[in-house]
Amino acid sequence: MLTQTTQGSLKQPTLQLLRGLRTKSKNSRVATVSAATQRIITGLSVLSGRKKYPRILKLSNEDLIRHDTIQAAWAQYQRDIRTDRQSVLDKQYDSIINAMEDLKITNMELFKIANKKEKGKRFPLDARIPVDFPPNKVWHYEVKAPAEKK
Amino acid sequence: MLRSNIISQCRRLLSTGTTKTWASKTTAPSLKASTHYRDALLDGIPSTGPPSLRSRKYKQRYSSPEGINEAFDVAYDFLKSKSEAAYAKAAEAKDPQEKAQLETQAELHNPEVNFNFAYNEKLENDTQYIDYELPVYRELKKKHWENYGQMLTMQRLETLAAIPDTLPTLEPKAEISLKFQNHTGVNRWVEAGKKLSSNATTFPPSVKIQEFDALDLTKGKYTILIVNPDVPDIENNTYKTQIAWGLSNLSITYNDNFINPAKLLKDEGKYNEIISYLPPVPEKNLPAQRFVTWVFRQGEQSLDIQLQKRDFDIRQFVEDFKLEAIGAHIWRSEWDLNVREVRELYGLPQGTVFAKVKGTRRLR
Amino acid sequence: MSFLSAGRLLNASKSLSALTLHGLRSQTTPKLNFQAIQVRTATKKVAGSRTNMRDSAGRRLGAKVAENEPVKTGQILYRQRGTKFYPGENAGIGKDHTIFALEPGYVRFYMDPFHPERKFIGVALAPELRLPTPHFSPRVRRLGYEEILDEKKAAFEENNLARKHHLLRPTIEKQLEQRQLQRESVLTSYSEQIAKLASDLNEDEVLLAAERLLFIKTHIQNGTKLSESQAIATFTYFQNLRLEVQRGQTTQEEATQLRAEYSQLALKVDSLISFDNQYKLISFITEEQRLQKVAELDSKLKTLFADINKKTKNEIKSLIFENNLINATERKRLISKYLKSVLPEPTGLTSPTEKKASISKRWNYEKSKVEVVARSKEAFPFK
Amino acid sequence: MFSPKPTASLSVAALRQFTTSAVALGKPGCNTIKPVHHRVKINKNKLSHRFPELNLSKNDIRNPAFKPTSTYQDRVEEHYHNTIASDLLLINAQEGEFTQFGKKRREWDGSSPYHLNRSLRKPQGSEAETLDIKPHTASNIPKIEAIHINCYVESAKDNANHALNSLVQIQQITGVKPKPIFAKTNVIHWRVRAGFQMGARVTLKGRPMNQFLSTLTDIVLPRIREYKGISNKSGDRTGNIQFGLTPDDIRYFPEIESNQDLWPKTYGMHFNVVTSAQTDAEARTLLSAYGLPFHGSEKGTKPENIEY
Repeated sequence: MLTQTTQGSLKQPTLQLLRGLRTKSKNSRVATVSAATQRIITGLSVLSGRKKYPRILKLSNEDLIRHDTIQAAWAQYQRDIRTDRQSVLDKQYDSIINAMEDLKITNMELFKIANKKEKGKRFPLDARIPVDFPPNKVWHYEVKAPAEKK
Repeated sequence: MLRSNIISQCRRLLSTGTTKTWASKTTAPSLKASTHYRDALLDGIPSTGPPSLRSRKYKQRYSSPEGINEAFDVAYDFLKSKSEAAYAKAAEAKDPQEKAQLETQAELHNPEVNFNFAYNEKLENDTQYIDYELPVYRELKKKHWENYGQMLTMQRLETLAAIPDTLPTLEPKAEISLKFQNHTGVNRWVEAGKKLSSNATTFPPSVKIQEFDALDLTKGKYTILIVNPDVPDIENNTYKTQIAWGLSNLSITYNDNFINPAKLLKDEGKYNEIISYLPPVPEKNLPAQRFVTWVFRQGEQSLDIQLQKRDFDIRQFVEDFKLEAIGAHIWRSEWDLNVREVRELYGLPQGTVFAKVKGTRRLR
Repeated sequence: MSFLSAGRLLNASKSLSALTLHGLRSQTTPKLNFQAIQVRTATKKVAGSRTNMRDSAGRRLGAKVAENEPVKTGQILYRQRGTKFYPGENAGIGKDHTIFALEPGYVRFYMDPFHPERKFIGVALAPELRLPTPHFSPRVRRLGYEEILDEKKAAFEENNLARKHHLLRPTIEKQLEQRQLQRESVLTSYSEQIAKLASDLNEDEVLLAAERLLFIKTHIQNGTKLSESQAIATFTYFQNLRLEVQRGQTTQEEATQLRAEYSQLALKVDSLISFDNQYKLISFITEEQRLQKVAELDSKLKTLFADINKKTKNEIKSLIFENNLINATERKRLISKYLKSVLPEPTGLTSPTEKKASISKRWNYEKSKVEVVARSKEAFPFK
Repeated sequence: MFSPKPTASLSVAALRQFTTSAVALGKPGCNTIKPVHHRVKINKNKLSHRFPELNLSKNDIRNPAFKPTSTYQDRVEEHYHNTIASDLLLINAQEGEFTQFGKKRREWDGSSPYHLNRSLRKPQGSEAETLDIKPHTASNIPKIEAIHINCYVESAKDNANHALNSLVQIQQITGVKPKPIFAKTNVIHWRVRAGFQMGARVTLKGRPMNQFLSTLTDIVLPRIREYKGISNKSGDRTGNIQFGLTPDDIRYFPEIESNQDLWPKTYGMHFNVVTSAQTDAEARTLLSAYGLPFHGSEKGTKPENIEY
């Protein structure tokens, strides 16, 4: 069983050595390990990666080259997506700055409002991360901020 | 994409040979895998099993992962379109470096090129499969070299103190491999730092210079110097450096770069022998002597110097002729019973015998 | 009392004794109970056990030599606990961190830019040299080994081999002789064959050709290509010629003349003679012709293999094993094709109930179940 | 009478050794690495012929450590790229913005000779230096980079199994193997000794992080009764937000809730969300995009003009 804490003993009450403890008794009637200890043993096995990795995939020479080609294509495809995405953001930023400069010339007062720092800005709570099966009622219009409720 | 998958699947059943071809502009044979493997590589493993496996038992047992054929078809077309774009850019590129870089990029993901490079002899390459004139094979070989060969050579040069004893340092740009082809009949590449018997080193070595950068090799010439920094200098109670062999004005190409007897006989007059070969003849009871082979790019200048004296200052020589060191190799020699025969063969005086225990005489 | 540690007890007791000599000034020193001082107070306490007041003798640590002092090999430079100083060039460090000289020279205490936080003690081999030697300059090295001038001693030392080499020497010499005999026998057989194949060569030309072909044989056996081996043979011969001139055995003109003769002979021999798979000499055959012959053999074997009977069986075996043109890989392919230990499926299959049938079980990958295969004698012709 | 033991009798082994193996062989405890004369990086593992598979790169299929990762859609990542990034760019972008320099250590004015080698003065009005705030362009849009989860279990000082259970609990919730944490110092009246295993911590990045974020915001937080949200005052002023969950909140995780009897005792956890935002305010704006609610007054903005 588990050792109890002894006052002043230097060692942290560690687990009793569990290796080699027989968890399945020969005759099923005798339970050799208590539920708590059994839970810890399963916990330990959950943590260790032993016997949980699949066997290494052995490929022939041709298949190995085919696999590498697929991986290279996938990496190139991801690179393309990233560069496209960044160019879209760059264009958006340029258009924001151009718009701001035009506004600065045409109407200074509007420019000040547009250029104000939005420090406490929040996204609406209902704008959730899109899921495959969204709920029937997507947007709760009657939600009030706690302050307003009082 | 879907339509091409169905076609390639039924072709696999009919097994009438693959119709996939890369976007290669040149028709170099090494850009294609050998027909024995090509169909399995491009269209997927046939029911009879992968051709690269020898025994029928393992061929029968082998099953390739699910979905690899469809995924490969899509990947092949995608990468092929990228390669066409790269070839188009390469066509306009003027600067040779950039042109080579673009051609490399175009062929780097060609499965046939990767197959040829992975499963064929890389050092004594058969241009049918690996042709170092193509920039992509040089790039693959350079990565392969930096993964093992370069580190091993630099480690041996450092631990055996070839740098700084001969030249101060080295930025390796070419792979130098060395082999002794002489009366012994041995046919094995020498690993850097290995101790060789005097019988093996009786006649000059054959040096292979594998360049990787995109250069015009028709103009550039090469120089090879083999120096021995451990010749005992008894009067000054120290060691001095001697030159064992020197060749200059050597012209090589990316494939034909093995300076061996065949090449030396073929272009007899074209190259210049700075000094004839003096084999390692170490003295008894002295520590092992190091023989460091340095390879330099001469550039366009031709080096027609002939040395008589064996004493040699390699740093001064390199400075005078502005040689650019691109690679090095090292082997070691110890005294053995055969040194006496080698001295007689070369008409050298008998070696001095030293006491086994190191004396206490000061340097100065 | 408790704040005085054992190490300082001795000094405290000394200073107190000095105080007592000058008469106690009004210093408020705490009441101390010492064994060593003969101060008798009114009431002398019982002497307790001696747990303090003891110290070991000084270890005489520190520097043993000064800067620029000449030292011999092995001379101790610095005694220390831990590494106050580190061993520099030509200096070593002992188990108790004692720094000693590895070479005779002059002591240097110095700092090394690569280890800014360390102090080094090294030995410079010459008085004018400073440490640390510049990083990229060649190392300064002392030869040290003395030449044995006395002839007898030198001869003795030369033959004084390490025990392993000494014990191995006779066997090596015997092997050399055997190899020499073997070379001679091959040379004689080669010169006979050359005489037959290239009859217009005179006596010593045949011998020279035999040596050349033997030289090429050793290289081909180790995997070098034929053309390369021929070049190596010529190159080595020219090198030997050059060395004979160097040794003064032949004049330069003779050498060039011999050189020309040899290259002609080489051309002739290479165009007339080539090797078979047992490295015996046969008349010249190009690679294409050889491959063509192998193809012919292949087709002949196929016809024989069509109807296997007693006569054709032996003929197939002899054709494959006596042929001297096919190399090892080709022979292996032919054996696996025509000397099958078991003939392909349809021939020789019988029902398992047959008396003489040989039963074998195997896993059928298509039906994925074990199947029984029974074969009669015809399926094993080459048993 | 308290008399300290003389220190001279310390054994050799107690001396601070550079290499333990050297002591066993009686070699000196002095390790001088010789400087090299070239610039090629030498990887000794690659030169040894043991375990050649391990010299392959981690994404080579022949390497035992190969693990396919992008095998399923990461909807949180896609959500960030599809909507949140461009919105944050619009929110943060300002015309004519310039770098606001943080408070840096100052030079001494050199009025006294002692200033020469003295270490720099403290920044004005604060103990530590603060980071510069660079202009907000398309290349530095705030993004969540990592979530550090720290689970310190006080009761582990009496019973080590609690520390083990916290390890298993974090692995159950996140699917990533955690590292144990140990008490650093002795605190006598808390009965905590240095070296005791007191809990577990893990750093989540990439796909496991996104998975954990969506579980947290979609399932766990909505089910906590009167969950006020993360305090607007939390954050370490460089754009990382911290918050915690009580042991009862942990029970709402689907991985725990689906098998209640396996978890008789759960342990509370602290989360530190590391973002590439340059201030806490921007970090909170970013986190609110993932559905994390906030409460309380934020410095510099009155509660009434927080736009919902």
